[in-house]
Amino acid sequence: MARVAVDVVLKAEILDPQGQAILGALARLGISGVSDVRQGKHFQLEVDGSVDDEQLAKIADTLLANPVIEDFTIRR
Amino acid sequence: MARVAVDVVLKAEILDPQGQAILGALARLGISGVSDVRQGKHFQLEVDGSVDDEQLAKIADTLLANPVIEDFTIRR
Amino acid sequence: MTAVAVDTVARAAATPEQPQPYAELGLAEIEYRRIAEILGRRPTSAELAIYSVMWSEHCSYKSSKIHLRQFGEKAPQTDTLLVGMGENAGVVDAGDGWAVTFKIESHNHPSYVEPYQGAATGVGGIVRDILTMGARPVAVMDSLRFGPLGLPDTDRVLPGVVAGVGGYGNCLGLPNIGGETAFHESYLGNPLVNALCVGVMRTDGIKLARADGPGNKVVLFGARTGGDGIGGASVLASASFDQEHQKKRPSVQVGDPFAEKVLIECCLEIFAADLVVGIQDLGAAGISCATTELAAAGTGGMDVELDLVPLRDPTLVPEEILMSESQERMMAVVAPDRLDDFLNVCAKWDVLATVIGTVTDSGRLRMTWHGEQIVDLPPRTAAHEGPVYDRPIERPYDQDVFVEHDGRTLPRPRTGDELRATLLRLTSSPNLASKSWVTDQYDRYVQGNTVLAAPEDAGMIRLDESTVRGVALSVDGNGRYTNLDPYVGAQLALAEAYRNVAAAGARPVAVTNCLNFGSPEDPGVMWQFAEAVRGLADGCQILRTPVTGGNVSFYNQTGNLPILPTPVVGVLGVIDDVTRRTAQGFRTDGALVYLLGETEDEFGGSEWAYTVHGFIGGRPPTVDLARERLLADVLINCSRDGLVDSAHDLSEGGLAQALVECCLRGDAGARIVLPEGADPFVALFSESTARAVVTVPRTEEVRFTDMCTARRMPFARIGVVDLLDGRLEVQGLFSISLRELRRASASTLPRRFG
Amino acid sequence: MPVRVGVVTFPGSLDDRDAARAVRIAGAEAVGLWHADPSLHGVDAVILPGGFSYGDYLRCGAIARFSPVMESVVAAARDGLPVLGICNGFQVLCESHLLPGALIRNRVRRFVCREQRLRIDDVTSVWTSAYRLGQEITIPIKNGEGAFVADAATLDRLEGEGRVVARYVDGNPNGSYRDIAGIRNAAGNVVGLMPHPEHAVDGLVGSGTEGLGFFSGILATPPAETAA
Ligand SMILES: Nc1ncnc2c1ncn2[C@@H]1O[C@H](COP(=O)(O)OP(=O)(O)O)[C@@H](O)[C@H]1O
Ligand SMILES: [Mg+2]
Repeated sequence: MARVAVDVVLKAEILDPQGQAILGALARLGISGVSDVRQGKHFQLEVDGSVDDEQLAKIADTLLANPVIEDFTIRR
Repeated sequence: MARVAVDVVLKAEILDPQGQAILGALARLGISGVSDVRQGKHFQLEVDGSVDDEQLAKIADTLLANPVIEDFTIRR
Repeated sequence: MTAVAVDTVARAAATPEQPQPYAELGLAEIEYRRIAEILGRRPTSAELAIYSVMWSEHCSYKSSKIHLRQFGEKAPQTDTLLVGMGENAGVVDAGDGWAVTFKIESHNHPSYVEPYQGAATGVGGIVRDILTMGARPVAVMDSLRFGPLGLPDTDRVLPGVVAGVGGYGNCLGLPNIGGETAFHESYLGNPLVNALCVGVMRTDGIKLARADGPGNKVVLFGARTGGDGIGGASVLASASFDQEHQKKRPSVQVGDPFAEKVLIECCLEIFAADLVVGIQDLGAAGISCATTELAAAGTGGMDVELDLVPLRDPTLVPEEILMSESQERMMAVVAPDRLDDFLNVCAKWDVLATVIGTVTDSGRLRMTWHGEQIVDLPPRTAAHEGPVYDRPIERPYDQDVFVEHDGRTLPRPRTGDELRATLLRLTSSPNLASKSWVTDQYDRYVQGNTVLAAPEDAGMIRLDESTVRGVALSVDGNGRYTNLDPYVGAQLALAEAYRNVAAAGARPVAVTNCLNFGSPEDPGVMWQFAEAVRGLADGCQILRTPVTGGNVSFYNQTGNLPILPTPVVGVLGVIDDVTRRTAQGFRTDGALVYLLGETEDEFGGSEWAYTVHGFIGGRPPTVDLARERLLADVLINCSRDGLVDSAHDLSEGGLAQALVECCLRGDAGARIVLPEGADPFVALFSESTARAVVTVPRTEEVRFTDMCTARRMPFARIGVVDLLDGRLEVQGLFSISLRELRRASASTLPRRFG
Repeated sequence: MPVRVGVVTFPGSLDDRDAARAVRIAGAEAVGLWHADPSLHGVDAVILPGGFSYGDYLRCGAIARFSPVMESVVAAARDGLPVLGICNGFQVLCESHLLPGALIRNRVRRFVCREQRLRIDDVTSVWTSAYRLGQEITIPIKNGEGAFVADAATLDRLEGEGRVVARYVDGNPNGSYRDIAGIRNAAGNVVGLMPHPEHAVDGLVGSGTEGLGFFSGILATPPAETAA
């Protein structure tokens, strides 16, 4: 068993209202020094040896991310 | 400017319906080998030099995560 | 990126031969030449961007315009219409100084690409249209069509669309008070997502989209402009700029309902303080549309400094800014002495507002980019004087065959057991089954004025806490009927929505419509379209309910296969006292069940033929609009005089389905005796129009029957409510427990979607 | 002098007008409070209404917690001011740590709007004092993130101290642990409730009138006592 992390983020050109809201909240909290925030999803999968990179990419592409608006990265 | 990633996941004892739904969908797609899925949030922050580790931890602890139900990890 | 000079007016005049990508932008050569003729030179690429979006089918209605004129020409005279067609939405007088505005619009294609965001931004767009009229948006409805239940693509599209409609509307705080959810193969690659919004204002608060008064300021406010929905513009950008600029622009728009909620509150405060001269929402064609339309409708000129537009993506070029469909933006014309107050309200709501231009009397829309002139055109030519086509029309050669194949020979259920099984089969069919899996995702309570909502025949809202006046709305359409006869099909949609509104006790007064069709370049589709428009216009004339606005959606097809022609009609009714509304459920023990109207053997396009035999053919049910008016009068009277304690119109699935819905809604049993000599199958399942089921308290029976007799409304007593019996019994034929009925009706969608 | 109940409006609040109306129908005076204004204007109680404050982006109630008005509400609540958080207001109260636990996405992963049956399990709080112990009522529920969760020790403590004010009966709509629909703080002045009593107060709009008790309860409690 291994743990794999998949991060899914909105493509750069897609509006991210959540990230913008967090940025606004940081400003109200008086925290400066953060110039941008983007919010995405983070998945933790427990996989056995049978799941190879290709299969992981397929899982990410079809289930975890919506390729129309999101990109993903996989970390073993 | 540096990019910092913050991953937020539900504590193990809190039910994660979204992770469970993905697990179910994997089974329906005939993909075996994944024994557990948890869904969390992934944040990407653009920070300047003034934001140190302590400040990042504060941002994560007070805003990005709700420590009552969530844990976070910070990756510079 | 290497710096490349923008295409200025001077440069355009100096380089008449420079090739331009008009075809890629969807303009015909003749259209391109006309633009050059109007301008007396080739357009700049920014001007080309403006004309290409404004002259698109979507914005210019170039294929539909000559047909849609009938809505105006045949419009019945009424004194309730305050603003007719042509504005962002029509406005109706609701009495006591109240005005109501409503409109329906499609977001079909985006909802196929990205169901959640497509549907969400569809709701967002129509809400801004209503807001633009000066009204507080008070409710939404949604008319949805999908491919067959059970196919993987429907599994992808339906939950996303429903979540998107709910996600956006719920967050705006708009109750969803009704709609439709229907299924047919032809919508598999092309779902229909039509969203309706209704708004309320005082009659003296109506706002129009006009840029009047030279010297007044043009203010862009709301979200920043990003690269959303500008597939077309990147063609331009790549043609006029170096390769490196060619990056992929998102074709998907993402909605920010919170931004829109704040924008609504901000606008309402601005309206209340009377701070704008004119206002326009930014929808398709974004800034191109807002600037040309505002200027064209007002004093006639406008100067804009395009580089002042606040951007989300600083690399956007002028053409992209002009075409961007970024959501949650508005444009206002503000007198200089009101500007500070205007900006202060925006600041209070944290809404970004930027003065980007000035109204002039030059008769020209002029735009600069970093000081250089990039646009100089007569705004009317872009906004109102686009091309108009009289597309070829041809009745499909197989239409007759299709109609003659009338399904008379389809085996019909005869015995009690067969009829019982048929009823359960229909009740559990995707089209007739309970839609609560859908509607339970919609907030119907918010704003505290919802009097009726799904699954009632019509949604009804009180206009405001301070009055008992209200409006009722229903949206309906039936692609199967329309396919068999587009003229009649459009009238059937109208008749059903009209009947639904009357069943709730409201007087129908106005119509909006969304015409969903295949390609206008297909003469067969164009015939369907022309017939449907003619039918709807004629129908509205007879029912005295003018069309106040609407939307045309063409090119709904997968490959060469068009969707069923689907005109969706929304009818708005007014009611003086919402406490007198009539609901659908049986609720009084011993109340007498009456059927109003007459039943013929009519199964063309019926739910029975489609669900049981997979068959669509024959003639749709006959429409008799005079009879519909009579029925509506009777129903409204019954509500006003307290003669009935429930009413439900009959439509798809006929009497049987209506009875099921009345029983389930009221959690009440009923004993039904079909009229003497009637064929039970026809009595139960025929889809004859102009009918309704009402329940009459015994104390009112004489008054009720006298009233029907006096008005020559056919009626038949068909049974009695047995509140605690827990069964729907059709005497001599069958009986079904409410539990079994509920299971049949309620489990269809959850079984598929969880 | 009538009891004055403040109703907070955050950007994105939706049920503030309904809550104010419910307060008026119950016979009290409703006072609008604005998120950016730290003053509570001398009110006798505060309601944090339903809606999507700040779009409910990030987590429901997470951003509203940091508004100026909430600083005052938190301080006053610790001094005994009655505070009722409905739906989004409940989420704000949890995020502000005035109440334990948290509200997460519904187990069905959908927004759920329906009429819901509840049992009142505590009538000692000022907000539930108009009900009988064990009384069952039906009022609307509508939320996407309404599942109440907490660790087992917290749940045991809440139950042990009788701090569960209402529970779902006839079906749990969102997967809340132990069917919890609402809880109170130890002192009983702060209550968080997921369903919407303000949509069940007048019989014409919304659903029935069984939610009215949440607003009339506060009237029965003398202001002196609530301020104590
Ligand atoms: N997508 C939807 N959104 C909102 N309400 C819906 C939707 N689909 C169906 N409904 C509601 O469900 C009920 C039943 O729908 P339908 O059978 O089409 O009614 P009718 O035949 O009276 O027009 C109606 O109250 C309708 O408004
Ligand atoms: Mg219908």
